[in-house]
Amino acid sequence: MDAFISGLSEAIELLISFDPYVMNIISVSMMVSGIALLIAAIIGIPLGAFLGLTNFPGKHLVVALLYTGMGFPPVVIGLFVFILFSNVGPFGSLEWLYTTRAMIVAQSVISFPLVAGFTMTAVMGVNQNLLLQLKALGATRRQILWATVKEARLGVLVSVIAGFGAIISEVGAVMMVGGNIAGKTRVLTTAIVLETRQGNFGLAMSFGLILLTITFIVNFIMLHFQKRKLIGRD
Amino acid sequence: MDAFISGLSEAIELLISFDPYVMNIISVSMMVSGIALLIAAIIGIPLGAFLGLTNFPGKHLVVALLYTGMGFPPVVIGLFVFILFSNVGPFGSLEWLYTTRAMIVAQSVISFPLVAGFTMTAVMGVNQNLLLQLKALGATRRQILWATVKEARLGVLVSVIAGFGAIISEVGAVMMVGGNIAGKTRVLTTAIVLETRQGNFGLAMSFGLILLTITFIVNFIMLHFQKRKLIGRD
Amino acid sequence: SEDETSVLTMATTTSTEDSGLLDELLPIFGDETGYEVDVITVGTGQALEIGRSGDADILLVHAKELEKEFVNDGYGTERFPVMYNDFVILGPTEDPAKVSEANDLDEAMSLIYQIGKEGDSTFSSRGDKSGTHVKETTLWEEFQLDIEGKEWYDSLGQGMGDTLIAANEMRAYSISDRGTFLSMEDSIENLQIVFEDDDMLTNPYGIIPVNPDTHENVNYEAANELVEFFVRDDIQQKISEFGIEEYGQPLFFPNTD
Amino acid sequence: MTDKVIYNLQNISKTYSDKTVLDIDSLTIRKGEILGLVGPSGAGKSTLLRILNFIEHTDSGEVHFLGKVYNKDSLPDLHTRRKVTTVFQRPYLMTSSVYQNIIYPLKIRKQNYDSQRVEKIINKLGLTQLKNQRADKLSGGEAQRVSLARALIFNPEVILLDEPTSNLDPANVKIIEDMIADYRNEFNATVVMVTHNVFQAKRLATKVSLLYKGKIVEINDKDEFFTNPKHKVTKQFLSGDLVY
Amino acid sequence: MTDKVIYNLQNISKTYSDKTVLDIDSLTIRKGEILGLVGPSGAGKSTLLRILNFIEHTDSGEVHFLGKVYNKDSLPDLHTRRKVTTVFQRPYLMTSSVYQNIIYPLKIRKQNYDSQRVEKIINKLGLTQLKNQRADKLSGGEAQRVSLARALIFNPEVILLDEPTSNLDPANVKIIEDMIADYRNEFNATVVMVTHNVFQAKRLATKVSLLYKGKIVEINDKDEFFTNPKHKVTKQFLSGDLVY
Ligand SMILES: Nc1ncnc2c1ncn2[C@@H]1O[C@H](COP(=O)(O)OP(=O)(O)OP(=O)(O)O)[C@@H](O)[C@H]1O
Ligand SMILES: Nc1ncnc2c1ncn2[C@@H]1O[C@H](COP(=O)(O)OP(=O)(O)OP(=O)(O)O)[C@@H](O)[C@H]1O
Ligand SMILES: [Mg+2]
Ligand SMILES: [Mg+2]
Repeated sequence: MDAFISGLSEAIELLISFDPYVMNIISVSMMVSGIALLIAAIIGIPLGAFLGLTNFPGKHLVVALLYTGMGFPPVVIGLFVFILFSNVGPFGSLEWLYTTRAMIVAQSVISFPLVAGFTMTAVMGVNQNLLLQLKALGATRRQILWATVKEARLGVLVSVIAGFGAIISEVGAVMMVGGNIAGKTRVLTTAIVLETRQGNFGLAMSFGLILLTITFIVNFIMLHFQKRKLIGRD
Repeated sequence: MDAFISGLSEAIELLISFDPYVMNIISVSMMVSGIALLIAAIIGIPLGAFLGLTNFPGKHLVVALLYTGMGFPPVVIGLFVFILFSNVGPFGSLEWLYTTRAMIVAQSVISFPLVAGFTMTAVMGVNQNLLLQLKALGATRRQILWATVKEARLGVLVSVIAGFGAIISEVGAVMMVGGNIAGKTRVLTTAIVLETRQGNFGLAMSFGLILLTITFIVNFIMLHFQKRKLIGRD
Repeated sequence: SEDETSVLTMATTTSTEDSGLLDELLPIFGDETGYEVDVITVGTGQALEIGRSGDADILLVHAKELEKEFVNDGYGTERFPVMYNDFVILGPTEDPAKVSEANDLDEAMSLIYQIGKEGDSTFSSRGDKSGTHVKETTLWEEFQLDIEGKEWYDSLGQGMGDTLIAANEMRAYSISDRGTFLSMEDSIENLQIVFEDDDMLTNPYGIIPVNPDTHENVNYEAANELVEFFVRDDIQQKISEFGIEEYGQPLFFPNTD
Repeated sequence: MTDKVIYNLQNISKTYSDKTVLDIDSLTIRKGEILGLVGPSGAGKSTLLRILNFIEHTDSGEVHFLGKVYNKDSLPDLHTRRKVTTVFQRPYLMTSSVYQNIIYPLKIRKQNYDSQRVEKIINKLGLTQLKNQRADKLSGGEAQRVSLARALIFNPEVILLDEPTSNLDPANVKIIEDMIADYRNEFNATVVMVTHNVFQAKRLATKVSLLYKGKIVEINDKDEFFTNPKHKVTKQFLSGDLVY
Repeated sequence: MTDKVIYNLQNISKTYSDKTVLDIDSLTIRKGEILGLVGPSGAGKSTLLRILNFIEHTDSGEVHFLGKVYNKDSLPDLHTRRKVTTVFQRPYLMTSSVYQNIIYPLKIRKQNYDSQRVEKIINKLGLTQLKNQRADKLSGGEAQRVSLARALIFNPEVILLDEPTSNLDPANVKIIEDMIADYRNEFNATVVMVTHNVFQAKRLATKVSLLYKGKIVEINDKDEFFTNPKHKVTKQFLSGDLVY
């Protein structure tokens, strides 16, 4: 249990001292996960909403595939991205491997099915009369999509939260394609693994706590906009 | 690209040859994730539904915490469980560390917030009139919970799928508390990491493909029961 | 921002990185030459694979046979010996197999084998085809002990640090490089060295620049400078002193192979 | 008609975000009454029914129900609450079959039930053909009839009806009015019915009350209410001149 | 009244899982008509409106609309579809303010609009007080009025009304009937109105049609329909004896 206590005090110390090493790790984490999430959301939300609203033969299969994407092992995605961007891979000439760019690519791929899948579920849960109503009012496909996403906003928001949670806490893929290079591609999770491996459980815990604090604050801010909806069951 | 092709053919070969090493890894994976998911669902679904239906001061905070749990780094949970069950930890005498039991504990903790959080979201998305209707018909709290879960069943199912996806593909925590012992606690993801570390990218890919195939089949079966709902937007 | 040629990517194994040696030496190299070294820490096999695909400029690993093969296949220009440390055999503090009383390595390994067979203890192997694991496998073979499929033989498939943590928890026997053991000694209180100092237990580290003829993108110039840096007398001196302050003994020895 | 008091409301008020939608000084409902509740749109009629069914808290005041007192902090126990039910203005049917929806109240009461009686109610309401259909795909009037069947099935002592025939054609309206009257006579049940149809109130109610801006403006025996309205607002309402 | 044909339906049918709910040989609706659509619950009235609004595919047959032909594989383009709208039996209001709901059709048309006219409609329907309230918390009648305002706001050529006054009190009913009549007169718009209220059909419609079990049993000028019904079923319906 000591590890928790010492981890906690170490975490607080690290944070208030603005240790540049720690600050760099935090900022790389936020930057990589933030951009990746943005990419995943920009593609995933419209696509998920579209799938939620449309029927076509084989939809069942597409849905199962999308949900399977949620269980796509991040390490496999990491490996995949690694091979793509490796020197001998098709995109080797970009020299993105062991940079934050490759990490962003991997994390976008990881979070995308989560965002799209949960958005789809949320949209499917919206009252079916909305669709008829929107059509009757003369909305275009795009306007229907947007209005439905707005109605399902809590679910869509949670899809983004889930995507964020998955990538900010992910370690295998970023380790593989980022290389955990100190000062460049080291993020909170890879730092946790590094410290754990070296037996520094206290420091590992403190990085974990920092990570959780960040996630909590981000969630809290995101949910704030949904406060009314959240407690609106009156 | 070669790695993909060779990975695919290797995967098929491994599967059809019923290689006992591979079969053991698959069965440990399924057993651990299956039991963990069951535990998470039994606690998470009722709790999530309860939170979705009830208003209380500070609910906003509890919700943010739950969603933060979705982004709880698995390695930190692994570390946590490790410390609990280590020789010097409070449950050390159980000798669960480096057995599938510790893995089940860790995976239950990882999947629990996902199941509870998405169930909560799904239940909150149900038409608010349902609650009034159920009360007016004389349903008890428990009956209201159950009826609401039934109405939100697609969302609840997806919460279970999300939980399954998260733990079947997770590697950090099971590695840490299970130890990746060949024939005992080695699962698909830890096997992937092992092969990757050894530079056997093809074999790693093939384990990845096996994992995805399993996830896909499981999802497909689960979704089958929801087929009507899924394509029912007519 | 930064010039591409000023960055050098080195792939190495966890045991090297975790010892902290690189953190001490690489900044000096950076100050002297202006090169910045990105260290990628992976398994031995993966390090060699990264070298084969030209994703690293230089490798620092410890698997002599594999390294030679790497050079022979044309992926590396040459293997330069840098340093060595040694392996130690670890066991639980109560040492149920009485390995510490063994007279030679053969007897030590046999005692571990015996106690495992009796079901009174286990052995934690890295099981990841790393330098350490390859060495361990050679030893079992050398003394004709067949560990294939044995219940007491746990093949972990993990890094050195993780393997030691597991052995510590399971009160198992294991083999480790001295550096990793010393650096983790404080957090693995159940383990102690039960056998050491044998010629067969040396662990040589080599450094290999990736062949620019195979991968033209590699930073061969910088790689060569790093090689020259590592074999320089003052740096070899630093290697031999590294760890004395903290552990009372050196973790690595300068090497002329 | 017996004199037994079922409901007695005292100084009830209900406010939604600063807007007081209900403010009732006093209201008594007796056993066996059919109270017709009329009033313009937004007057608070549905809100009052929610309070009578104990599915919404009041902000202040007391509800005496079957001799016990409840206020904003206390609700009746399950057993008592199960004596009342509502047919909502927009009924919510669960995504199971029509039949499953109708017997739901019996199922949750773990009650042995007379399946012949169930069939009879289903039959009377013209739902026999729809029994095995999914309930969430029904037409407006079908949904309303299922909702009524679901309410009558478990013999509640008090039935609250929120415009139960608003989506129905004349023939169905007649059937339902007859069923309500019969049910009340057979079980000496108490009925509160919101309706916009003054004729319906005339046909069915024993007492009528006008709710206006959250207040009970007038309550009286049916005949008195229609032939001899006391209040100015009632007169306006009956002549169709009362707008909000 | 002009003679211009707006709708002409030929051999339309619609089946839900083996159950044919609509089967219309022929139906013509002309510009400026107010067609009252009556019929028992479940007859297919709402389904017909969905087809007239092109928000549901037919299974067979042709819909001629403004001179073009559409069938189960073809729907009008956006521009044409935007000439029609429906006020649904159970209106769906989005979780924004009442005002936002009402101007939504204008916003999605990216149309400059006369905000005075918006205010006028809101005013007439007695929604001024509710303008900034959340639309998903409205009472039944309030929701119905918002839905009507939202439909009238963008001057559709064809308005389909599905029991638009079912949840309203007499005074409101009158206001809305007047608005519908005025709107039709001002814009020479075409109106199809489902109603269970025979009096309402009498007051408002120019033509009346009886839908029964998915078929159009009779369609005629209002006066003829009520005073001189041709079909046996129509007679039964008008006397209140027609049950499914
Ligand atoms: N949850 C809520 N939040 C805010 N306002 C509400 C809520 N519920 C109802 N109201 C408002 O309270 C007033 C009364 O509503 P209620 O549903 O009781 O009216 P009603 O008399 O049933 O009207 P109608 O005949 O139109 O159904 C309305 O103005 C409505 O907008
Ligand atoms: N999506 C659907 N799936 C299956 N059956 C449906 C569906 N929609 C409507 N129906 C059925 O089609 C029939 C006609 O429905 P419709 O809503 O058109 O009736 P209606 O004439 O409007 O009745 P009401 O006056 O009760 O609203 C009903 O029996 C209904 O149960
Ligand atoms: Mg109401
Ligand atoms: Mg209808």
